[in-house]
Amino acid sequence: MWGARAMKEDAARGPWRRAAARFMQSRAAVAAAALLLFLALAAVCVPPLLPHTYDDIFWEHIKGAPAVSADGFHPFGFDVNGRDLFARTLLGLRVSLQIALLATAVAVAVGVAYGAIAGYFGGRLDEAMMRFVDILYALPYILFVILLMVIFGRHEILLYLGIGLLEWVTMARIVRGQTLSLREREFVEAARVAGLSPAAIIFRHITPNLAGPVVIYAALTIPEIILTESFLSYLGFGVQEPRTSLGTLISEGTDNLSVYPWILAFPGGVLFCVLLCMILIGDGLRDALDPRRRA
Amino acid sequence: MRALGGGARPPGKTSGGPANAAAPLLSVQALTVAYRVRTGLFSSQPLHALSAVTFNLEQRETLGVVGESGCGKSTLARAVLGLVAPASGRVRLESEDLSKLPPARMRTRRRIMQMVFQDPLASLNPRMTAGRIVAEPLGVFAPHLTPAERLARALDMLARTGLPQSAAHRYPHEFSGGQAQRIGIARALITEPRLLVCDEPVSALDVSVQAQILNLLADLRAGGRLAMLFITHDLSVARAVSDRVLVLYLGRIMEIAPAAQLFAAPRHPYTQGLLASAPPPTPQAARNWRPPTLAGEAPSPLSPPSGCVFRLRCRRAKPQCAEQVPPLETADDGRQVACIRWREG
Amino acid sequence: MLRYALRRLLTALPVVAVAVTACFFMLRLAPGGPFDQERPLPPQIKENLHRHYHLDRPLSEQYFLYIGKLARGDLGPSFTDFTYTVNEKIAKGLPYTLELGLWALIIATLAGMLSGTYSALRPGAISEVALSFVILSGLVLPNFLLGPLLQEYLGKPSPYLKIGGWGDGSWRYLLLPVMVLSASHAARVSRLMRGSLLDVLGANFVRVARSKGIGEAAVVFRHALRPALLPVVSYLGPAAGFLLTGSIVVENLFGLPGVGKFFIDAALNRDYGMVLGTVVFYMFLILALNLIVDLLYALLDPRVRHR
Amino acid sequence: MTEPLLSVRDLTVRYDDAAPVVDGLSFDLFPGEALAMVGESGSGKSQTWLAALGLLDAGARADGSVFYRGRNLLTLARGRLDALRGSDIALIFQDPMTALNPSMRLGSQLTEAPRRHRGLPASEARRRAADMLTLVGVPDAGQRLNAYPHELSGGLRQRAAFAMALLCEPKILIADEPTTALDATVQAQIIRLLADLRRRFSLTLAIVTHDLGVVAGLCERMLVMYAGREMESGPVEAVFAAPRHPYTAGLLASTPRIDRARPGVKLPMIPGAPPEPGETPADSCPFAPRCSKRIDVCTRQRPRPETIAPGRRVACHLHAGHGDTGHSGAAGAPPAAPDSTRRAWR
Repeated sequence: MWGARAMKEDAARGPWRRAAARFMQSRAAVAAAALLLFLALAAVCVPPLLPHTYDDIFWEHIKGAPAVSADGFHPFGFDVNGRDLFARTLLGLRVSLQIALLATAVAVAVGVAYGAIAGYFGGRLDEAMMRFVDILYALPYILFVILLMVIFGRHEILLYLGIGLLEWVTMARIVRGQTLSLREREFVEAARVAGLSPAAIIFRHITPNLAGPVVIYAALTIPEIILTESFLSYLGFGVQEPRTSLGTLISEGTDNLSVYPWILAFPGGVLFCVLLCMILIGDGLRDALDPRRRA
Repeated sequence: MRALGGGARPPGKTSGGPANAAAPLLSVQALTVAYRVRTGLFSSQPLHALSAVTFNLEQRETLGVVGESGCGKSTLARAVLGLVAPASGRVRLESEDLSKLPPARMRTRRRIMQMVFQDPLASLNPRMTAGRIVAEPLGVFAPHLTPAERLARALDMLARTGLPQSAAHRYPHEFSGGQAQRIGIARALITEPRLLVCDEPVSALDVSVQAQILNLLADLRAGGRLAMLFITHDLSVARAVSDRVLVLYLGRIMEIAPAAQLFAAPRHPYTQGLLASAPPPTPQAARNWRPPTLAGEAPSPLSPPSGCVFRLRCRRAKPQCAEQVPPLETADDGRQVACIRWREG
Repeated sequence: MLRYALRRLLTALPVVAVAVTACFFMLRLAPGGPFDQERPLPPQIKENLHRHYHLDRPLSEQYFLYIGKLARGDLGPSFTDFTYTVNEKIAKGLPYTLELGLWALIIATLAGMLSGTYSALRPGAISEVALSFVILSGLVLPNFLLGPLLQEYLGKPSPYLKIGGWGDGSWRYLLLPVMVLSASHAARVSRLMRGSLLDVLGANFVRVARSKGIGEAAVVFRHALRPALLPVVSYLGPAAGFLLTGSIVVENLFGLPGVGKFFIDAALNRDYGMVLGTVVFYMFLILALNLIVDLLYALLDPRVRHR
Repeated sequence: MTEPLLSVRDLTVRYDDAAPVVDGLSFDLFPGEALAMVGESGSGKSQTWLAALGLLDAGARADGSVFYRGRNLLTLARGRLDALRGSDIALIFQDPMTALNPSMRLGSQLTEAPRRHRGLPASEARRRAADMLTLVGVPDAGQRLNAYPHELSGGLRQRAAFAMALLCEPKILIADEPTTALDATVQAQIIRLLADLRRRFSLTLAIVTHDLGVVAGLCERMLVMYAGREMESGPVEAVFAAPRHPYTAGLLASTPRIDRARPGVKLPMIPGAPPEPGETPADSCPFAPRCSKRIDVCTRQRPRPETIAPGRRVACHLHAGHGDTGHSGAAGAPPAAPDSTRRAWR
């Protein structure tokens, strides 16, 4: 009485393998992932290979046009201070990606812990914890980050933390909602009947099933964080000289747009590409992990 | 599937309930479960999912619990297992009052009562293999076993429920509904429980698979000393599995009687209406079928009628029915009915 | 309906109280006072300034003074600008910010809803693929990048469009800033609308509507559109908040005299009075907008009203 | 001999070019009869009717033909199909909770079809809607028109769905599991309502169900489906009394019966589970893996529905060659309805 369906050779696959297979079916998402990987590798590996650093100044080339010749490798041209824009764009990209990863890690860690606890225990605790989240939610975040940067100075680490601490609120809401519905699912009830302690239920039964929504949301959060960071840098609250980020580079570029368009074009183009890739990857992950949303 | 012997039957005279000398396996006394339902920002009101439910379940007996949606059947299952806290009343298992147990002790006591769920796929963690799912309770109830021993027992239990060894390494989504329900049953049985609470175990299954699961449960009962609280909305399923049947309506017991007698001669007007509503099993029977005898639908449990909760749909209701809740009376033949007019026939 | 509104208002109040308190203490506990500039002030002047702004009192007293004023609608003084109070500055800038934001909200919502509906009804068509690329671009182009690009390549060559200042407030001045401010929100609304309309079109009641033979137009517009709008409506609350913060950049880019510009100036000058006042004001504004959106939602979804 | 009202020939439904969920199905629906389409989940019984009315999900394709009054519904332009849907042929869905639009008042949902198809003015359509609601047993019909679906109980919603379907007085009413989501006592009320409505409006009924009780209680003819194909069809009484296909026999035997007390005695059962689309080879009987009477030919050759007695067809190699008319071929016309299709409801 063993149905043929389970006899299929390829059947012994876990949920992650199935999701990966579905993700690979989305051509746009796979291409975006490849391009993003390429950009990230370039940001990490290329700068040490360059003959100059991001803060070497070429006095004779202030706002110079892109040039690749025997004299030097400057495919993106030079910035207002005569620094090589290729090296600076790579640095900016690296800083943006770093912030994205760190801030997302902060948001995921805080949000998942907070949301899972509120959702699983429910009742008064949940009520109180979610009221607090509501408060944070109603506040104009970005003003708060600006506030933080004004108050505590312009530390890069602080920037990571600040942005991450903004994004955890939404993560906590999503995780809490998922936990609430998971808690009502029959397999969690079955675990209680099997005598498991609350801790075992949270870690063995609830958290693994949160992975899908958390990954989807984290993927959508990363571009938000990059946007937020470049927004702050653009306003002058972000990463400080001589280090730079894509937002700062764009800020410099817009001032010189009419005469020296390449100062904006390259960092702007890289930011555009990165964000586009991330959105496409996020869409692909959502389709792969959320069966309900499959077209 | 391994045959577990079919002839053995549980003791026949289980109907008397309290009259039995030996203590019942499960004794539920005046069990009331209330949820608070929010009706406004600062206001909430209690919803009585179960009101003063009292019954016994003997060793090796199967008690069918029937009723329509919202009558409290599932709440009853969860209250018996301690998954929801009762507002009042007691649940005794082998004479031990479960409501007084501290949570840690309650968890270990769950060993002797297990549950089979309605939706077989939803009751299995999608991220665990069947083997892990079945072996998991052993981690709590038999911590001395090595992981290999646990897995061996899980494999054995999967085989007893009619699944091959290879099933242990597969994930729930790879099984059909009937197979998934076998895994759920294997998980429940691995702790060697005395009481199996089945909450609509076949209602999500295809007709041709239903019979397989019902037969599997019958085999397991016949082979051991398992008692069952079998919750279903399907009267023919209740008839097929039950020794006795308990009829619930709006959280109250209407009638408890041995299955054969209940189906042959229901005493409570609600039971009568419910039985008359069941579609005829054959076209021949359909010729004489005149549905239905019950009008309307059950009122909201948030605002149950005063007195007898059934009186608004009852053709035999009298003014007295609104005044007091009819007690669950035990007749001479041991059957129990909660209706002031049942003696009038 | 009125009870629902009242209930929502009551739940919002404690939120506001806690948020105001948090902002107040965060700013007061910040290292470095408002008058610790690069060039230190003479101690006597600093002391006088502190006394003037009650900064010499205990923190709790300052707090209650502030709350007392706030209850009367007074957002306090600016610490760097002695001629105007926060109230006056906001009153000056608010009309510009609001007009800009309102136009952007209207345009973003309409454009997003239209394009989202179109792409949900024609999935896979070439026009839809092209449209979705435009929408994705709108989503990932930050306003501080889109703004200069539009100024340079659309505004400057055009004889009609102005690329800065408020002027007479006509469309020539407003078109570009509104476009920049609304672009990413139009894209978000569009994606939201597309997803939710696709979901609703797969719902059972839509199939039932089709089975009645009332024609596809009636199916989409009478049956599917209204439930599909629900997520869009609930996004309008956050969107209004984002538009307010987004207008900070747009006001700076286009040199518009709105509240956002004041805020940035104040933040850069460590004018804590102005920063606190603006944040508190924005908070009230956003909460009010959220409340309006919730009521709108209740109008659209009859089930909410009965909860 | 009665002309069929609706003729389905060689209907095949597949999603994204995957294996068919309805596989070469042919049958007739005769005027005035109540036909039950019986099968388990995935047998294709609902998909058949969705395909006939052009209501399949995007990505699904229907081949073959569904003739109604000389027109093939599958190739009809959308506008012409819309003129028939809701007007001549109406549909009732399983779940009354999701069948009504949650954000529209009952009145506007009920009146759209009569206004569209019969050109009634709004006030007249409302009046008729109220009358129809009363007729299907919704109390306070006039006020209910202003109610939203969530303000109604499940039973009342299903009654409202009936009223909505019947307002244009259709010839054919297709009811997809009309009682499955309802409580037992409400289920009985709905079955009675269906029987009453059928007599009152001279409806031709097609009922999709897995509940043999509904079949016995309401229908004259039944068509048993398995894996998208017809296994057996015939008058309900004859099929119940002497099922010829091993699947039908197994289904009838394994269903617990309320009139038989046999606790402890095992039910006869069909082993295994229904196949998923694509699991059955095209040249095999889909039931063969679970069939206790399987013979060699079952896995080598696809059995075609053949007439074995007036009005009865079976697709099983065990009955091959026993028919009165011999092989009727793939697209062979189903037998005419027996004269006594109508059984009076008492």
